[in-house]
Amino acid sequence: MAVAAKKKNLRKDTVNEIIRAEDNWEPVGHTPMPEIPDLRNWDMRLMKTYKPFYAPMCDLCCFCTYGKCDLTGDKRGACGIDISTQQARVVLLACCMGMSAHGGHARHVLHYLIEKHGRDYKINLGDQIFVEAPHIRTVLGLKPETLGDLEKAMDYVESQLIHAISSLHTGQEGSALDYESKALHISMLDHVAMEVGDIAQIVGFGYPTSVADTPLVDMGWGSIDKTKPTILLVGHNPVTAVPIVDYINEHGLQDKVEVGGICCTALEVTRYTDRAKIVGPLSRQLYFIRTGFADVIVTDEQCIRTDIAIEAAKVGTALIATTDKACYGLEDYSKRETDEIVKDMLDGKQTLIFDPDKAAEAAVRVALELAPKRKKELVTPEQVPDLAKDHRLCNMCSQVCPNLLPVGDAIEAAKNGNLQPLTEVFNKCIGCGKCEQECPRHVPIFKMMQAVAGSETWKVRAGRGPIMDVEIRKVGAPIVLGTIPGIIAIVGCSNFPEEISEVADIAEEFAKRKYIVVLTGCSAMAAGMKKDKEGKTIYEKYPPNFDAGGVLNIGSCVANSHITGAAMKVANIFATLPLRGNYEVIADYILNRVGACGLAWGAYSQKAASIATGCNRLGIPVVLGPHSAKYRRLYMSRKEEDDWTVMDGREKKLVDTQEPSPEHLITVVESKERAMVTMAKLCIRKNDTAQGRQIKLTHYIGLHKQHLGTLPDDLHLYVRKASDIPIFFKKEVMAYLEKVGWKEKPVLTLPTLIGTYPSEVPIESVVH
Amino acid sequence: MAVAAKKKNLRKDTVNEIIRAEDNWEPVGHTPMPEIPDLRNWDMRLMKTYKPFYAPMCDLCCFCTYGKCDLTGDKRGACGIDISTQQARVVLLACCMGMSAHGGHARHVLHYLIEKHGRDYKINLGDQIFVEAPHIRTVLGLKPETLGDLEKAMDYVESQLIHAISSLHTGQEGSALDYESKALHISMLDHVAMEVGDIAQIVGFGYPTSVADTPLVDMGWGSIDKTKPTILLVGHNPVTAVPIVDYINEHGLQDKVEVGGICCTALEVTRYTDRAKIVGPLSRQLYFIRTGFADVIVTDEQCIRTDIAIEAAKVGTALIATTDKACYGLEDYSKRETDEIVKDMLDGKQTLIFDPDKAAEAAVRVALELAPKRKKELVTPEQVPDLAKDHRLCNMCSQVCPNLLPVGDAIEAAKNGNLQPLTEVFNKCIGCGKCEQECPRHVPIFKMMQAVAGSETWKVRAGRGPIMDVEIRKVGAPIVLGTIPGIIAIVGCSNFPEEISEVADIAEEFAKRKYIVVLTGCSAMAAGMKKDKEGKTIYEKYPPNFDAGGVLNIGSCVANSHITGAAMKVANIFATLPLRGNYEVIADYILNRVGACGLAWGAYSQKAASIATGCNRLGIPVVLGPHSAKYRRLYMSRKEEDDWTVMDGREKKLVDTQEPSPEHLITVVESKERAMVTMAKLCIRKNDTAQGRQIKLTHYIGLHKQHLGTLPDDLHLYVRKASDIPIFFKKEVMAYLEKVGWKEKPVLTLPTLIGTYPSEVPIESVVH
Amino acid sequence: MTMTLPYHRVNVLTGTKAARIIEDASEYAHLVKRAQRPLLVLGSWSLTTTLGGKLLIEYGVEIAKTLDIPICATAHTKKKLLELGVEPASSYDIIEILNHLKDPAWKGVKKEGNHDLVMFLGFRTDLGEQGLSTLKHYAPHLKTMTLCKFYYPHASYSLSNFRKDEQWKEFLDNLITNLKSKEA
Amino acid sequence: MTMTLPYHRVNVLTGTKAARIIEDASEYAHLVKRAQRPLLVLGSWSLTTTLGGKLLIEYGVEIAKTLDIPICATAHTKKKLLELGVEPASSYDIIEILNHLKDPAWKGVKKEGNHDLVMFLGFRTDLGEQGLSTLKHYAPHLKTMTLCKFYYPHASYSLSNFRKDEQWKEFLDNLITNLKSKEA
Repeated sequence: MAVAAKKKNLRKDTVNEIIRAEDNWEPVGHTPMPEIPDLRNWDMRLMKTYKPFYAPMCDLCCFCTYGKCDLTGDKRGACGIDISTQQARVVLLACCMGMSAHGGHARHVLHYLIEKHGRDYKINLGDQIFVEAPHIRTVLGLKPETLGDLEKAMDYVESQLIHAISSLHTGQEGSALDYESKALHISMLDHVAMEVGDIAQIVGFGYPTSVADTPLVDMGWGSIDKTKPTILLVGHNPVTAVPIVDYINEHGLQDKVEVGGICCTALEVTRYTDRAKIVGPLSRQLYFIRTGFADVIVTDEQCIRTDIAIEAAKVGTALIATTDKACYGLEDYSKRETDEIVKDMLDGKQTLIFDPDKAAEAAVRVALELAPKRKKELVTPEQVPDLAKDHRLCNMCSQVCPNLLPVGDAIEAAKNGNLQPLTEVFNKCIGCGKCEQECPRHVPIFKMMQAVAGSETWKVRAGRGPIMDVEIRKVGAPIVLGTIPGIIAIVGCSNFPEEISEVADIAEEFAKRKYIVVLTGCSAMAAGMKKDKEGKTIYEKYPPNFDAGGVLNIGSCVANSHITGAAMKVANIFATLPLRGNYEVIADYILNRVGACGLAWGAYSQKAASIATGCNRLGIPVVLGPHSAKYRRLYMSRKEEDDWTVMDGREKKLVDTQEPSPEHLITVVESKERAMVTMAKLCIRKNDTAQGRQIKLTHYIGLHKQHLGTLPDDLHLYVRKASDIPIFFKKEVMAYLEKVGWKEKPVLTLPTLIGTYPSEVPIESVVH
Repeated sequence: MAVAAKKKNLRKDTVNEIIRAEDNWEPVGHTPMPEIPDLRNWDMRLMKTYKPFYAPMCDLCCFCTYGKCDLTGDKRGACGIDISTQQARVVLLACCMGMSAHGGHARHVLHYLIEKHGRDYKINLGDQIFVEAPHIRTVLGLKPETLGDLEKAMDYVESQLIHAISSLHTGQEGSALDYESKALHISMLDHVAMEVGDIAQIVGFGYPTSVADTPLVDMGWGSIDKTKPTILLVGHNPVTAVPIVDYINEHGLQDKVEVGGICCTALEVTRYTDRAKIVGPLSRQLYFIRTGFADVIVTDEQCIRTDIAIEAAKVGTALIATTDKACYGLEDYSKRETDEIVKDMLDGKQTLIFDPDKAAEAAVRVALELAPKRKKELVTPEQVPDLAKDHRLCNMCSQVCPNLLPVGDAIEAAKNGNLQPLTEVFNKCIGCGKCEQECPRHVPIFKMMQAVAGSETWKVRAGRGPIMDVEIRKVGAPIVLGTIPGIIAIVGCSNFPEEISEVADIAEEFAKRKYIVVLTGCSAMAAGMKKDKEGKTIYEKYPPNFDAGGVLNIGSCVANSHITGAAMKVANIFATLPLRGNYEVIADYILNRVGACGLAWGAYSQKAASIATGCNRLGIPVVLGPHSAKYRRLYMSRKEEDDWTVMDGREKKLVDTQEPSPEHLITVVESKERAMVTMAKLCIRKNDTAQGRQIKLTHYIGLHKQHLGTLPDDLHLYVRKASDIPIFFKKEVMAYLEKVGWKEKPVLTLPTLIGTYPSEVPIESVVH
Repeated sequence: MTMTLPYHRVNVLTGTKAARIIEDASEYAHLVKRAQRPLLVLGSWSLTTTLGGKLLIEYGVEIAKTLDIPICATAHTKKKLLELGVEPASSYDIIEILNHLKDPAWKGVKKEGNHDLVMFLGFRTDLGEQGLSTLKHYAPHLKTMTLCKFYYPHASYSLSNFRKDEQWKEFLDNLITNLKSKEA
Repeated sequence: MTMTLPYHRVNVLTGTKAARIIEDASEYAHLVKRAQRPLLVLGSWSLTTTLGGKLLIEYGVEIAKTLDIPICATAHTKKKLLELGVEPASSYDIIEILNHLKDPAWKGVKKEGNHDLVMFLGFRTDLGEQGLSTLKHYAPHLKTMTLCKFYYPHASYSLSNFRKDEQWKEFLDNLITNLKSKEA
């Protein structure tokens, strides 16, 4: 007790100092710079409705030397862990990896830019963005003004990570729900880290900002002029890509050197210059490398084939690795003279260079030297049968395909001169190369694909970064009232189950229906890889504004923070709720009132896990493609069995709404058709006005009828009053409702979960 | 180039500011606050001799949604990874978990103590310790003066973690060696984090320091007075344990309440008060909990059974969880009134209380209330056959035992009245409880063990913390010259392959042979769990000084930093090498000149992985018990095939020593006998004088003959000149050397690896 | 080696509890007949896979009809079922029906109680195998049975990897015949 | 279910490549006889396990003697071997001998070249299984064979889990007889 009396509140003092609590731009909410326990009650409340659903990848745990331990049945491991807790533990690990990938990137970019511009360099996102960093504002309670302020955000993020990783140690957390709460915490911080990274890049590299119609840039490996020296950027971090462009510009080589990128570095470099090319998404990485058209590959970090150094060497492409994340065992040339580096590289040495300017110069100079000697030709359709001549239909290739594709049958057809099946396989190929590796007869499957890949090019709009405040002001009301039916965020990797064009199909379906469609990363690319009859991609057909029917490329992976940020800005700018240290109120607002739904159709990575889980904590549901069942955990309700009681914030009383909206926080669907139906449903929110609900139900019913043939069999759950019924389907719906004995549902003025679980947030906080 | 010109050296400036570079207590070395790439060349040099040896636990990788990927043969996964790189990745993950466990603990303790004492509270380790923090000095380049300075060390550690975790993401590192280098980096930081944690505890809680003969405390569950209210502390972090003791003292309850601990919290609390009891190591956790003798269990973090809340409830023991690492899904009572907490706990509620003072008061008050009602009796030998009556010899219990024990046979014997086999099983039991869980006939195996466990008590010396400077001054020369044959560090968990008493046997063997024997954690306990004929433990028989023949309990897991720290202090205090930012020189010194060897005979955890890997980067070899093959990676040489060339630091020329010393950096051995032989060999260093080498070979030969029956068949590799031959074995050795055609080996004045690999460290740095 | 690998290697079992492989249609039929409340779950591949000139979903319909087994139509299979004149008892997506099945207290698609045998036809093997893992671990109250030509380790009962579609067709035809027969 | 689980469940296989189970001593003998440079590695359990009144290590010695197979004595088995009048060819510890075996260029314990068949007897099954994993993954140039009464998934050839020691004894006796016989 004596001890307690002596104690200061160290944490509160420290937090107040970091966030400059005395600056009164907004009152400080209840959870500035939250630690693991601080939002735990919110998580538990979410998981009361949206319970973790587990699909174990393994019956066992092998984390410590007591193991392996069998966790089937009701067995516990030697440490006492059960199968659910072990799954949640693995989920937390994935989220930590994902957050750290973005966080490590953000730190690196920030460090580079502070070296360049200084710690006091101002954050200025142009004349249309004043709520510059909704995540940093909401989570930390800090309004960042300089690059130095962004460092504070990263310090905080890093301080949380060590505790989460610690909890993964054997003999720590014993509750699946608590591991989930930690995963939600770390994933919330992932969005903070992504925001830090992208804001730093925008202001530090001068990316476009406060503008919607960013340039249309070239995409497709066919857009690379193979007669020129070519530098291929692979990864996610522009710290070396930008100096490469600068070096080219400073030396007047703009027309003499091609710069193309795979994955997010491509999206980054095209924000810096629209002369750069996007070769394609992750799934085209190995394919393009094996063509040998790149003279130099520069790798940075994340989603790079780990055997890229070996693959580059095989085709005679030079390689420079540039980050501590992926060193490939190469010799560190960072402190050598550039002349020496170039000489050694021309002698065939692959190098590791942490100095971006040095790496940039070396890359360009080596490319200029190597290109004239490059002799690479694509395989023609005529050559294919001969390449396949050793093929026997053993189907090992099909058996090892992570996308379950009938590779063997396609090779069989190709051997006989029919390339159509191989074309189909290529269009679904995720690019891992295991088929060829496994082939006992060494059929060069990837090479054969050159004959079917086509050299088509597309246009994709360069990533635009944050949504402008003025856009939010305009769409805030229609979104919250429901008259804009929803924000559809199509994000994530290219591990698609079917044709890559499905992404474009889904995006267009919702754009046509006047949803706001935002995209990032490999999905933003994939959405551009389909043309209509006039040869136009959706980026050319739909407006680039954050408004009904717009189709927006927000940017790379780290730009995902601007999508969640936009939802936060709706609460702040439209509903005037303070963001500052006010996470629960903002998440509750979004869950109940902002009809947004994410889709990660081809998610493969741990980053996708943390991005999605971060959306979930903020109240944004996410739909995943079938491969994502391997993430092991979803958050799902059971619409008819669960309790849908919320608080009416104005009346301050509990109301059993009987309405499962949104129905799930994160779920997997099997087909694109089902995905669209589910997404339309997941945009429904309790706060919808009758008019808004009519519009949302119009799309839900329309998509359901189109793809499933009937009215939805849960339709009655979403009709509160007769006035919610879409006019277009009125008769049919009325008949259905009568049949199922539908009754009017309770009225609600302001739906909120605040007040339904233990929280320090008073219910008054949600009334704006 | 323009960009480069503008750049400041941000990192150097920042580092200099943090470490107060202008303070000239020592010159700043080449790697203050190193990042991942900075010591990479040192790692690569180590791994040139000590190559990673992998024993995969699984053929597959299941980290991303491309998987599962088969990595057998020369197959690569969908991301391009191969089996070795995947193993190294898992090793890095384990080291990150281990480091984070200590780091999270250190942060928590530090935060609590700064709240209590303020950031400017001075670090004072007593009048015998001036090199207060060899790791922080060596790794960061900072001489920490206050608790606030320790925070800087943790900030730095946390800043490194995010990059390491990022590199675990799919599509990052493609080299096993580079993953290993990252693991070595993180594990080096583990020792920094442990040092922060233990220094903070010592100064903040007033643990004994600058003293060797700390009190002898009671150990064994029999030492708990079962007639009194009993609080059981489980875990590693004293932040709540200390206030419990304070509360008891302040309320005059010293004679009325028993405080006992399991695992490291037991070691911590007995450093704070010698009235507390050590119940036992980790392996006795479930056993003791199931006796129900504890009235209240207070958990903190690490190595706690994850089902402890369930187990406590089963026997009617109240439970308070106190850290964010392990919340067990419990309701957060931190902000409730203590009266309410006590009331709810008496009603059967388990609670989560982050406020240590509140948790302390609640624990004591609840224990006082519950104890009078507790009715628990031990099973007697007479009751055993009846308890076993449903037993059939299906042997499922034996099949699931992680220690491969013949549990079924022992139960069979017990059923027939012979308890000897069950006694043997108990003595080898690691305490997981899987046998009983698996039993289809629900035989209460753990209960039956009560009849054989005995209530013997032992004495163990309370943990003493850092080695005193004066001790180092005294033993520095004999250690480096070899006349003290070595420092034997017996550390780690209680996942022992055979009887727990093996640890005491090994410790005593080396103490008798006048090695310096230091112990920590569960091994420090286990070493005390054996008595000689006079009833004395080794702690009562051998002196507590850091000197030849001493047996020292250094403390809990985090006190391991003082063992490595002692080796650093030899370099600094004896050899006057500057520590500051001078990691390579210090590690090189230790590798070549400080004959230390670790033994983790029962290592089970990720912490053990990072502690050992941190020793390895510092040049200290570690021997592991058989279970540790499941860590998947060792660092081993092949004595006859490998190149043992080093630099002669004075002569500045390369010398092929032909001497494999130390032979391995980390290896697994199968039996205690082999362990002792191997450890004696691993204490040999190139710098040994002839006299020192004679002494070391005397023990190596002696142990080898004793346990393997002959002279070592690699003995000729360790005899440089005839003067190295131990007098005691002279004839025999001479005959052997003649038989194998031994020749004199090159002379060496100052062995060092500096100069044999790319490094900025000039060779002059190693000459003191 | 005595371990059976699934056709698609991404589905390799890592664990201790693997499906019983049954190749005899009469044994399958016996298990189905013995079930109190069987359920047939149809997946998206049933719309794209043809076998003996018919869509896989048509086999599903025939199987369901034999014993009036209710159908859960996942993905977008409902539309095709309606075209085939079959009204599925429910149209949850795959993960949703699994989420219900793992609750022993769930009332089932016919509100008569949870199912005791769940048959799966026409799923991507990766999604199917993950889903079966959920039921293996969390639904000890029911058995799972796969009808596709692949070995599914996480199922209770699985076919083996059929080399030829003819074998599969024959199995399904025999299964239908057996289910139709009056004998138990 | 067609999967074989090892006796000690901590050794369960998680993967794709499992041992061939052989229960016929003559088949084992055939494999040993066919080997160019077999090696017998003896572990610490050979000192503590008795079978038919003899120490396991004595069976090891008998096996080695049949074809003059060199012995690597790991742990502290060397002392007992000397007592039994046998000089082992080497006395590496288990991990050290594995570390050599995985190098195809290693000269072997007799300096005649690396071994092509390595037999293991008397190891803790957990350490043994981990060690066999190393060889399975990193020593495609050799085959591994276990002689203990447990199924070892990571070996090339393994016995099954013998229920009774008598079976094991019979197997070892038969193996010795077969190895002694002149027939290949």
